[in-house]
Amino acid sequence: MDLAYSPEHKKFQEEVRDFLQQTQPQWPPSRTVGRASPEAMRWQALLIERGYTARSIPREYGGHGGEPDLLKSHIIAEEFARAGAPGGLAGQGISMLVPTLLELGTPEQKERYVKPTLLGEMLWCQGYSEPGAGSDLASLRTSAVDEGDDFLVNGQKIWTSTAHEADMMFALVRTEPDAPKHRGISYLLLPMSTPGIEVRPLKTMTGHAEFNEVFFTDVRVPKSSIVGNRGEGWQVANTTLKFERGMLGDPNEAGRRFNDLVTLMQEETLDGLSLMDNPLLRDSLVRLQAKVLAMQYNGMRLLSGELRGEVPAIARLIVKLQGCELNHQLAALAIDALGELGLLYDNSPRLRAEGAWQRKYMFDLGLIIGGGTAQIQKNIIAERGLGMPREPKLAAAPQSGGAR
Amino acid sequence: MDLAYSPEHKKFQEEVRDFLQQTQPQWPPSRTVGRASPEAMRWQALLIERGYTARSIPREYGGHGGEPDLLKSHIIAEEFARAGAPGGLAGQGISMLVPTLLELGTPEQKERYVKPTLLGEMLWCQGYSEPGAGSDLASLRTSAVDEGDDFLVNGQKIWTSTAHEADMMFALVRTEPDAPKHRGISYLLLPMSTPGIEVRPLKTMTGHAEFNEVFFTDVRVPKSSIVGNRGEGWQVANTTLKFERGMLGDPNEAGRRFNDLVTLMQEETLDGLSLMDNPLLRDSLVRLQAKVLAMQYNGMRLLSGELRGEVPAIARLIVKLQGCELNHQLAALAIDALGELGLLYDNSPRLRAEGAWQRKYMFDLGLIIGGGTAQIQKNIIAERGLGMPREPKLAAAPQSGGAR
Amino acid sequence: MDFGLSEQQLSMQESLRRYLQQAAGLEHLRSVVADGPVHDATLWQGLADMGLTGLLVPQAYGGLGLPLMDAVLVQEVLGEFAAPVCFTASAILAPLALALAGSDAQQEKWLPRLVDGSLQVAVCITDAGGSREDAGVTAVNDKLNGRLMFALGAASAELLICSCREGDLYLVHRDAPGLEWTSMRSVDDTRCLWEIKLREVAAELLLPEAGDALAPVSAAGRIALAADTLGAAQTMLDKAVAYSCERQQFDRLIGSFQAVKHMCAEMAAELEPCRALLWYAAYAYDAVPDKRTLLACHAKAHLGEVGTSIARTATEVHGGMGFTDLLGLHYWFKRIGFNRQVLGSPDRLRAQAARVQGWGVQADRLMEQGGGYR
Amino acid sequence: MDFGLSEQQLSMQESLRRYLQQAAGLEHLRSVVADGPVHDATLWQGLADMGLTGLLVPQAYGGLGLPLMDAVLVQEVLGEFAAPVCFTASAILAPLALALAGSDAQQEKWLPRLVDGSLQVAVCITDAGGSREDAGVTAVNDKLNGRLMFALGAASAELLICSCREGDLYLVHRDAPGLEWTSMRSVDDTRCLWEIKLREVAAELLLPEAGDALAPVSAAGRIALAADTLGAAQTMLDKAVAYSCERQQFDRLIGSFQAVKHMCAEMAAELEPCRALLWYAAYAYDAVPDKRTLLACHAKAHLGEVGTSIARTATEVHGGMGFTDLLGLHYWFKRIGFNRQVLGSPDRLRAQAARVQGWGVQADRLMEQGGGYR
Repeated sequence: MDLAYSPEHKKFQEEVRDFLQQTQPQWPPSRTVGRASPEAMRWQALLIERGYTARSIPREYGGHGGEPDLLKSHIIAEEFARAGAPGGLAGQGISMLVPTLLELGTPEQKERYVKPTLLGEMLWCQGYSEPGAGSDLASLRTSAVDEGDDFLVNGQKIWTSTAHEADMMFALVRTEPDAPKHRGISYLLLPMSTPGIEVRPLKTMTGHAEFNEVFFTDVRVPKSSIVGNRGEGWQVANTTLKFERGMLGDPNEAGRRFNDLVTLMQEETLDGLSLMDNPLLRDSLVRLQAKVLAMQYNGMRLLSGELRGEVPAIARLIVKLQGCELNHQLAALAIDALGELGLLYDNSPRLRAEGAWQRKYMFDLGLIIGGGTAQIQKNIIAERGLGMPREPKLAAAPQSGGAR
Repeated sequence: MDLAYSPEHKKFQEEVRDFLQQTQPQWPPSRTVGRASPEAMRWQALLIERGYTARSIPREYGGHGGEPDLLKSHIIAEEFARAGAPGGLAGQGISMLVPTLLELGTPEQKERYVKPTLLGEMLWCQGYSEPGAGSDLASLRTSAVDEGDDFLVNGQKIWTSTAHEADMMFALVRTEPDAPKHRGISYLLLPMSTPGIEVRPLKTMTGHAEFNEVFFTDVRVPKSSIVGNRGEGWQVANTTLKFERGMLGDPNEAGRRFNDLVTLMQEETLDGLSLMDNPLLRDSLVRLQAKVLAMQYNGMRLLSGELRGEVPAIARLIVKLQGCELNHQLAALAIDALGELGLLYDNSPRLRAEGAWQRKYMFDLGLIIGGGTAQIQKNIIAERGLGMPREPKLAAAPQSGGAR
Repeated sequence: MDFGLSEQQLSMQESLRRYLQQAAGLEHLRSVVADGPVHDATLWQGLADMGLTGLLVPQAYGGLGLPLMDAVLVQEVLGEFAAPVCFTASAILAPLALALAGSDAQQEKWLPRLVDGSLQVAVCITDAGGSREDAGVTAVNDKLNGRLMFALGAASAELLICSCREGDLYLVHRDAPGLEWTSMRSVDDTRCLWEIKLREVAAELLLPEAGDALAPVSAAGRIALAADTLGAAQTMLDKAVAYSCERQQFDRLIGSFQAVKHMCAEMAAELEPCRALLWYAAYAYDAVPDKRTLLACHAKAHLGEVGTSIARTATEVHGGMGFTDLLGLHYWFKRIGFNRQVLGSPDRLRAQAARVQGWGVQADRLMEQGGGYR
Repeated sequence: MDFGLSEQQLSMQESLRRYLQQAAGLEHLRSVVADGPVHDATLWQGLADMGLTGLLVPQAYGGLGLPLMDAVLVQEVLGEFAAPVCFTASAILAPLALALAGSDAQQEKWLPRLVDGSLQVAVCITDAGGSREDAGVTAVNDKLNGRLMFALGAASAELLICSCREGDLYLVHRDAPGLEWTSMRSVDDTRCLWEIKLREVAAELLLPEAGDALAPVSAAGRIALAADTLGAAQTMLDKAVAYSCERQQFDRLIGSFQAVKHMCAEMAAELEPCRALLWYAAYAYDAVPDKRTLLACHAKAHLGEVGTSIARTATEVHGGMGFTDLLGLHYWFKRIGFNRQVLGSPDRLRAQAARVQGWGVQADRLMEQGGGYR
């Protein structure tokens, strides 16, 4: 246990700090998921040049071309967070598609897609989930029928964030209808401008349309758009899902949220007394602080595990479950601390933090459900983490009707 | 909603009160589960005479022979509890065997067993559970092999309270080894003095042996000892189990325990301040008070439902689960309130309430597990109460080895 | 002795359910609240026509003069439908306050209009939830000055009933000079909330013959919101069970998974005893006045906790669909969230429940000396 | 940067596990504690022979002079085995207090005997858990008067280290006139607890060159008990998983039921982050003294809560067998219960964690004025 950096990494840390101090006037507004602004694209290009994002992606594909160094990546993330500086561009194209293409794409696909994606010129959305295929993603039904050089795609996707502004989609479609569930799926890239695609905003309980539904009617996609082998899309997608799941339950988000909650409780009063002087609220706050710290240190442990090349399995498997729940509990406490003020929303007078606590309280529930529900997470922890037996196979055909 | 008693019941209430006041000098020490003392037996006889116990059991079998009147039974229980008076004898013979015999026993069986059981002259124990048959009771293996006029019983029972002092056992044994699981079981009565029976005390986490294990080696029992039909013991036992489950999670126990907890928090201090002045402990106490009240009113609702002849199903199904959990939480809060003092046990100096809080905290866990684990209870609530589908049938033979 | 609802009460709930099924279904709700918080006047008139707005109004003024229980049962069903009306303010708190502490003239003037549904009243009991941003009004010579936050009631309210810092209740006309109403917007668009500024506003003191009026009005409001949560939570549970018996994943109904079954069983096990607690609280309001405040605090605090937990779990059982707007489940989710905070959060109510039992008074006294923490 | 244990630390834990497997298995434990709380002297000598009782003793006195972390890792493994020795008192608190605040003479006299295992020390920091029944001692001219409750340590302890009401630490010889020891019996028979009366007992003040000695000693004790709980809870979880993969009911392994799987998954999900929290707390004890108290409070409070929940859930997974004495699961259950209360209950530790961050000091001040509530 030694949390000091080596001289090399200390130097790197100072470099990053200097960079952030000098460039502060150039910082674009904090990063968003959708289409990048010109300032954000300039910032992204600068970060790539310095190696503060796309660090280990080869230069030929628009990256920085540096050696992978997890600790430097950690230092970058830490210093950017400390300074409150906007990071590089995010979004599913950069975080999920790019790593997949680099691993499994053809040279042409890498050539064509990676660089513009990194630079924010090409925006992607993800077409995985369907209304009937959520937790059970492999039961997806959107079909891609072989028509010579093309596939003809029909069906529907859901939970497609940024679909309304994306240039491209990476999607899972069923190319082999007669193959076993997990075998007949292919991973396809398609322009959102292809005729036959309709995007409808999907409003959630927050009142906002953070997602979309995407409908496909006879959408023609060339066969060359497959990533990996035909029928092996399930394996390709799992390469990518790994990256998504790693992002959910981020302890740094919990840390930021906790700090905001502390400020709130110090600033707000009830009956003239600071909320921090309310013994019940204070106790709940400290209770959550322990959990926040535990998840942050767990994150450091995972980072060290990656550096050592031996990631502790359970410590990793629990991040999404515990992290999302913790974030939700932080928002819940903020709302309780604010009482009736915590109910306010939209543009109400007396609104605190622009309604962020309520929005997060609800959106977190979406995160607890999405990307593998809490129940699926627990199955995974039990089976993969603890080695407990899988659900036994069922006897006959699907149950229906039940015992009602 | 009208919680007043009718004039008849008011009068009855006063009768009970008067009786209790007048007889106070005769009260035996508070009732126990095992062998009754001579005073307790005299008290029991008096209660039967007055109709305050065994109220609706026919006179010919030693009961009071009154009309069933649920409300009067409720008044009796209420007044005895209010006065702190010992009730009639309890134990599995009276609460479980007697109702079963009255419903399904032969005239000879009723004649022979009911009266001495009621009077406390004959003490019973229950032989249902086995080491391999807990939640899955129907998988019991204790065998009763047909040998002409007798059965030859071999096997083992567990969780047999009072077995070490009981005169008789009512037991489930497998008489038809080749019949389906639930069909091959019979309900048998046997004297504990029969050769081949060995009783070993079963110590639990409380440090006491509240239960026993009972071993059968070639124990000979006459066939006439079956209650109900041969092979239908499962149905006979379910008649009885109904009575047992009704007793677990009793809200009156929660009420008594809550009152003790209030007294504790009023009397004990920490750093010179009353525990009641600790805002966190107080909040936890009030939180539990709401649950105690809710369960008590739920009990009144059930009583009224019985009077009306329409018992609300879910309100009944949840009693064991919620009641046992609540009792456990009350004990947990008492221990926390007492801090290190709450850890003390056995005959330690400074011990509070003779260690009852710790003993209950542990014993409650046994109750949460026994008589249908919390998980089984939830299955029942979901399937019978909410009409949700049963667990689908499994494909093949028992899983084994798992995925470890 | 009968612990339960009467035939009449059950059939009143049933007819109300039938009415709301056709008059206040999900599509209606969506359209009504599309532009923000509302009081649905048409629906209100429907309730008035059924005699429900006058349940608590004395018979002398055309009402039914029933005990609180009956109004609470109505509120429960309104919660089941997340009905966008301010029933608690105009049909529970207003008639109770007026009947308890109004002068003959006031009663004569206002009570009949509560019965026929033509009068809406806003109610603000700042004390109940505690004062944020120094909200509160002071009464001097029947003139009110200050600021009220989180008044409940329709935009069309003609009257305001409010408590002042000293603990008295006052009646204020909407058109009195010096009043300024600002609409607040909460997550729950099915009820309206207001901030009201008062500068030298003429007000009529509501003074009961004996005792104070604030305590029973607070208690009734809390019991009503608890009932609303009971109804809303029951709806969420029912929807979760129904959804889990329709939705298939992994080639089986999700309701056949033990995890889902246990989530539903836990919801039922938590919720069902709340029903008896609520009934007893409503019953005690009229029959056992000594226990009125205690039970009102318990009912609302406990249902606040149980409701929040069910709102979350029922949403989870619905998976992604529960998170979308498509099924409208969030209307109930938010309704429960609203009820949790308004008229006293659970921890505050528990502190009051302790105080009325004389528990921990020394600590309370110390804290009050230091700044008013209650 | 490396957040994790070193090879040496891991292999020290492994050798200790191997030793305890043969020297302190369940049957040994049963026989040793059969007649009540004990300190297992043979086992202690075994630990001393492995060099573990001297981990924290400075090298100058024959110890290893390691940071707290290493002793904490030993304590964790002792928790895994519910080992009946008073390691926290004699191998953690005593050497820390003496090294920090002992005179040269005191160090020379006692520290080598801690290393070779020949000396047992009892420790009582009444402040940490709060004073019950007015326990506490007052120091005047190095004479102690009063009553200590819940001292940790072996029956054969020759020394007592205790805090007085004023917050100083004192060293007392067991054979000093005026001392009266009474054994207390807790649910956990694997550790000893004492009540000690002191009448004009001669004591030696332990005064560090800078700062106070009580705070670090409290912190170390709390981190040690948290580690013990981590080990004990991990054992209970492991046993639950193993049992569920052996036990059949309804013709399948109970570990294949989703309910049981989820219980185990929840235990693992709660427990695993505690490991990192504990490591950081132990690390911070030496490396980040500013955060010492905060993290010690957090580690013990959080592990107290998580441990309690796992103790219960793991017992439930074992069904009836978990409730019996047959599997001995209750030794760990009780060990965790003991650790929860001793040296500060979770709520008390959270209050202290708040105080060191300056949170809610006004309320604390008000309550302290009123009677000493901390």
